Amino acid sequence: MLLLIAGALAVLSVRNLFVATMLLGIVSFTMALIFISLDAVDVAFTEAAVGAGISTVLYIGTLALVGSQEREKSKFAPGPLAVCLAVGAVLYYATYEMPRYGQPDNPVHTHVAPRYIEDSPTEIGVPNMVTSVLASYRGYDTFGETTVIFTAGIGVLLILRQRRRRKKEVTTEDPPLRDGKGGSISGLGSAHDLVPHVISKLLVPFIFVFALYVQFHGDYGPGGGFQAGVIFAAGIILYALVFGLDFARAVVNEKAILFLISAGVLLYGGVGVVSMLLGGNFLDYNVLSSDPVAGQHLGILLVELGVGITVTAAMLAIFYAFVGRPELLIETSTNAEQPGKERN
Amino acid sequence: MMFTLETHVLLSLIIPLLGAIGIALTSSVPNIRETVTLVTSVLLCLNVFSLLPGIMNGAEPAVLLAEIVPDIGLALKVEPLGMTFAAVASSLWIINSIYSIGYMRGNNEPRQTGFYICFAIAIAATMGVAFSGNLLTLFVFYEVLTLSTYPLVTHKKNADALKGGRIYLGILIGTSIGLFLPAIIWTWTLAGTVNFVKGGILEGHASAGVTGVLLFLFMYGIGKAALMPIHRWLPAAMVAPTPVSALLHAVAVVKAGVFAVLKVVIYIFGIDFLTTTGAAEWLTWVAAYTLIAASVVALTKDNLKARLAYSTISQLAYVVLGASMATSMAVAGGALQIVMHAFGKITLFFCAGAIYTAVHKTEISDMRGLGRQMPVTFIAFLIGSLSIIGLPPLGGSWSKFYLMLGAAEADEIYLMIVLLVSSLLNIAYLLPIVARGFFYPPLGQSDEPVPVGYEKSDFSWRNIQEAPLFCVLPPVLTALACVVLFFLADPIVRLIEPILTP
Amino acid sequence: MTALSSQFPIIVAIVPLLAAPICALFRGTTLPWAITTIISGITFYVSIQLMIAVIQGGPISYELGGWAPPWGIEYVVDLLSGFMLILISAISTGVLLFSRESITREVPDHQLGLFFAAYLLALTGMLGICITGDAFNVFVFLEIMSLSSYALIAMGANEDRRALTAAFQYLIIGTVGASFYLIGVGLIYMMTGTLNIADIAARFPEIEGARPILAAAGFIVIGLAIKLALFPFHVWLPNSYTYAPSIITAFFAGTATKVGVYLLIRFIFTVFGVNYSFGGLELTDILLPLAVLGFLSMSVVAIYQTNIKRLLAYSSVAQLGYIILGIALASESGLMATIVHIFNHAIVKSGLFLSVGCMFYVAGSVYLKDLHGIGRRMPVTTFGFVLGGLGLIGVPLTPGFISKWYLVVASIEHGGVIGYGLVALLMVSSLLAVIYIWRVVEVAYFRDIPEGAEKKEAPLSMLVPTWLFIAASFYFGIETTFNVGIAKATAAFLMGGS
Amino acid sequence: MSFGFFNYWIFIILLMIGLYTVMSRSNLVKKMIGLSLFQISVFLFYISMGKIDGGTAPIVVETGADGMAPVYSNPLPHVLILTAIVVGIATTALGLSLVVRIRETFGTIDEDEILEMEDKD
Repeated sequence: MLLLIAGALAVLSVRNLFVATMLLGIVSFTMALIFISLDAVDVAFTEAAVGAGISTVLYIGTLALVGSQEREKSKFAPGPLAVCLAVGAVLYYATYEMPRYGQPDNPVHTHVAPRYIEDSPTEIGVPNMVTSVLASYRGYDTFGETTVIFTAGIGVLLILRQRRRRKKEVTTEDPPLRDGKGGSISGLGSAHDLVPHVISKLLVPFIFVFALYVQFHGDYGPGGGFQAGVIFAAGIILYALVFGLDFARAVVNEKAILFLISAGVLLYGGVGVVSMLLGGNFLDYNVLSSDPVAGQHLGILLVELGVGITVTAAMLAIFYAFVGRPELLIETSTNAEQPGKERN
Repeated sequence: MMFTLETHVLLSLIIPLLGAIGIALTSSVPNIRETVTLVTSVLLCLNVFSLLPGIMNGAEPAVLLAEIVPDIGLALKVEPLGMTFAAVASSLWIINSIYSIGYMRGNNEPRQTGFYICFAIAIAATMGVAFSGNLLTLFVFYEVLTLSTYPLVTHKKNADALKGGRIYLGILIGTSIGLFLPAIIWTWTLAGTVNFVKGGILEGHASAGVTGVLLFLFMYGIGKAALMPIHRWLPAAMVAPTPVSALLHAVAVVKAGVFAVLKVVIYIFGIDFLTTTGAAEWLTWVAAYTLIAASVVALTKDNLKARLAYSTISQLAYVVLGASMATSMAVAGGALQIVMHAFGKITLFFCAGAIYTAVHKTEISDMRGLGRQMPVTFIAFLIGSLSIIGLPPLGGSWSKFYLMLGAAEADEIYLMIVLLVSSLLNIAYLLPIVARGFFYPPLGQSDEPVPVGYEKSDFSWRNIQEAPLFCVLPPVLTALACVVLFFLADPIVRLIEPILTP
Repeated sequence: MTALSSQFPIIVAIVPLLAAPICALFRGTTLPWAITTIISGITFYVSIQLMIAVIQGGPISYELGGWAPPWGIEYVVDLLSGFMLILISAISTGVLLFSRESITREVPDHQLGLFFAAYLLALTGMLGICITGDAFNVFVFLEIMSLSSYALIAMGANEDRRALTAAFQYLIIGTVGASFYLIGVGLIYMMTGTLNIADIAARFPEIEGARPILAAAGFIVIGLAIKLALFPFHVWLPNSYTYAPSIITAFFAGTATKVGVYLLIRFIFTVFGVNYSFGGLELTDILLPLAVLGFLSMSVVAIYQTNIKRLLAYSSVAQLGYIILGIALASESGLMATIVHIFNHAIVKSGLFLSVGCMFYVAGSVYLKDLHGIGRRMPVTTFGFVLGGLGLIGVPLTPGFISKWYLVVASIEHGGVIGYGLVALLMVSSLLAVIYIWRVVEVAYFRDIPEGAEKKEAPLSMLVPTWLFIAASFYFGIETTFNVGIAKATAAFLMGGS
Repeated sequence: MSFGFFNYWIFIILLMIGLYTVMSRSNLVKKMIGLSLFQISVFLFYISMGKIDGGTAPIVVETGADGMAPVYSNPLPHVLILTAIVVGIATTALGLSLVVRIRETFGTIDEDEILEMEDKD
């Protein structure tokens, strides 16, 4: 716990952004461990994959593009500090009448939640309650969540696929690509290192298998579409890092990715629509099969698949967009008349 | 009568609006466009006058246009006072249209289509003000009037126009939204209605103090009544072409202001209620002050239109004075003043415009001897002046007479003195213009269109260089009307009598 | 048909959502636009049907996934949310009709598919927020709306690079706001054990004195205040509105902040209840000064702007002050003023931004210095702008007048020095509005047309929707049975519901 | 458990650090990092309230050896936080992509410098 605070303070004070990013990753990872101790295995899984994994990759990808040194300036900001202290004080004030931590008779545990704990195994037939709540009781939230990822994917594509109008600066901005410590990841691959090549070749299939396991085993253990998607994406990203972006593109090209992002959302929504057509409410899986429990099973399976597809594709899209950015710039500067035809 | 009274009421609004559309459609052919204007104005006038017999018989046609706020709609209701106002405005519009054509063409003004459209809309708004059935409707049309006249005021689109337009809009919108509107809403929360009801609606709902504050809000909220110190917009509006000044700033707009004052005093506060609370005491003195002060300022102005503007401010104060004395005679005097002053003042503006069209003079000191060149114009000017001063046998004498009676009724000796002094001041600032015109020799300077060598000669037909016929005819007509009105005072008083007797 | 109509609540949100991925896949300029417009039209139609159903039969509840609340997520359509649905979908449709010509100029062709997908997602987010009955679901849709809006605003970078920083600033502030909201909801969940808004409201009286609830209320109000750009949390708004593509500005100006206001009303009146909000929390004391400061200071700031979009953006913040003022007065007439003004301001402001969009289309700039004599270059557009501006000022026959009327009524009812003081301040603020609108008018009509500027109107496909908004604003300013009637019923419903 | 509100306090401190980073740092990436920190702290808050002493992860297991039905922690906050994490990563991705574009167009990612440049625009 104290490690968290130490980590956070370090993040605040460190001036090198690369280090800060790493520290953030550590904080996330510690957080994941704490989540496990708090019985939140699913969340821990996700936090580890996302907070410590994907987001770190994204940060590094960004730093590679923008440079990693914060400007030398130590400033003390009394205004923000006062605001923070005020916010903290309000919360601290609030804690005094909060229900005691971990007590079974807290309102959180007595209202609503018992239903999930007691009835979900019979109503849904899925042992992992988190999955059943996620995909069924609050399935719509998860649909929203998938949409959020979809939105992020679209948004990143919109923003990073824009070509700049001012072309003259392009050449001067290339150097930062190699300045930062993460320079080597910028899509070109570590062409001469045999060891990583072999190891990753060995690893990638296992990662995919593991991802599939997580995907379809989410009903029983921790995991599910989201985590699986992240892992799947991580596999491809690893591949891209080692062999270069072009190879990865050969495996999954960007058009396919865009298609997949959409397909995932549509699959999820489609399940909902089908359930509507079958006379139930939106996302009412009971009607999907003659047996409600089997229907729930089927529904959750499909929905999780949809989540998995969208997450994988969106993560890849974001990754490609970041890593592919420099190419795009060079492309634009040399080929301004036909802005990147092949990429569309 | 072709239709029911209600239809005629509606038509009064619709005719000018249709006219505006017609003008827009025929903008490419000036002759047809002007014909549309004239036909519209004649139709409107006929329409308004077709209401007259019904109103004389005590009918009160009402029309609900729309409900803006629950329980308060845009409602039209014709009562004698509004009838009077509408009749004056619509009949003067015909004359003014003729005059506009002469003036606008004579001066080759640009953007004439826009001018006529805005003019028609302004007239529609005036009709709306005249026939409004409640405060809200009055307010709505009052604002429409302000906004539709803004393009007219700034017609010249130069720096002066811009500045004048700013003052015009700033004061009128400022006071109406800042004071008038809150007063309306306040009235609504107090009385639960804002309908114009004979005898007032506030009695029993408001204490003396609140009444005083409300009256203050109303009187200064109705900026168009040009009470000092919010009179600045009226001189500012003189940057407009003269037909605008003539009809709108001597008749429609300013009269809408004082008309609103009368309406508020009579139908919202109630004459008796005001008398008993004495809340209007201060208003009397403000009006009296405005009356004198504006006259004095008028004396100092060399620009003819500016002088007329201050004269208007002073004359408007008569109406407010009449309202504030809150006796039936005084209110009758106020109502008469609306009519009489309208004809008198429009004559003067027409003359000012005719002079400008003919010789492009705006300063009084440059107008020496012009009477010999433009005798008809100057005689009309003389008649208008006399009417405003209040000499028989001209219409203006009646309004002054009733106001005096009202002051006497209220035992206000000082006010009678004020009225007397003011009449003297009127003489002092109006008659010298005529006197210079006729009795002084013309300026012998080179820019004087009268050729050197003729300046000592007496009147001769060869010297006459009047403005175009369309510019000269209207002042003659209105001057005649001033005379005629002297004999028509009785029917007008009978028309508005019902509102004075509770 | 009955089967379908029983699904209407979900259809409203789900149709644009599902259309978004489809739209993202299409290339070309026409198809994505056509899809988006049709979809938006469908939501508009469904919203109206829902509203009719609500008026006839009371609030509608829809259980997602067939799970009864509070276990499942519930969609609730009552008067307020129905009203918001209609407003949002109507404005969206109108803006889309306009967008065809405008957006092809401001956004590169190959991105239009994605652009409209993001637009649909923003629409989904707004509709979802308004219709859901679950506090956490609100957060999810809030984020859908926000994320897509960051991206959409950043699209303005094609014209002005400052769009990027504006979007980034909005992202940071918006995320902090959303997180505040999340903390607030967490605290409430902690105390009540439920996330369903109706359920929270039902359990609220038991725990309303507790400190965490106080903190929760604080976090939610502040979080939402950030989202709705209440002064002094408005810093993100002027930049975002200024640099976003024209149609995005028009769309968001009418809807995005209004959604925040909707949530605030929901929480203050439905969840916390009037007694707690204004008795326990003294929200009046907090919101009222902010609202007043907001509309006064922002109107003044608006006067000094040299960019029309920025001027209107500041005016938006000022107008939000009016809206919040109505809430702060905590009376039925105040609330009514708020709801009426949400509606009126949305229409007027969207119309204004669209007319500015026309100007941009022709003149290529929205700086006052480049728009000299625009009133003569583009008479139709500029006249529309002037009429819309009159609506902002609150001239009678415009909807702004209706709003102002009720605000003043509410202030007078509030009584005392504060009430009458407010009346005076409201009037001062209206006059400030006159000044900033008239600055534009004078530039438009009194300055000489620059050399070489051609006299040309925007294409009809842009003019017609613009005038649709302007005409609608006048319609609702005169025939007020729809907006005022619903507002009145809603206000009574919300005040009585506590 | 001995540490009563300890988790909540950690949450508060983390939140304050995150918020302070967002507000005080002018480097845009640092701002994003602060924002991530801020969001992570909220996750901790939610998960903490779902915990029950002696509880276990909310996945159905066979009845324990002692014959007692196992106590599960509340799964609902977990679900909520799963969603929130996704939202967090989505925000981060978008924010960072904006940073990249800002760096390209302005040539810096320092807010103060950007503001200076904007004033010149």
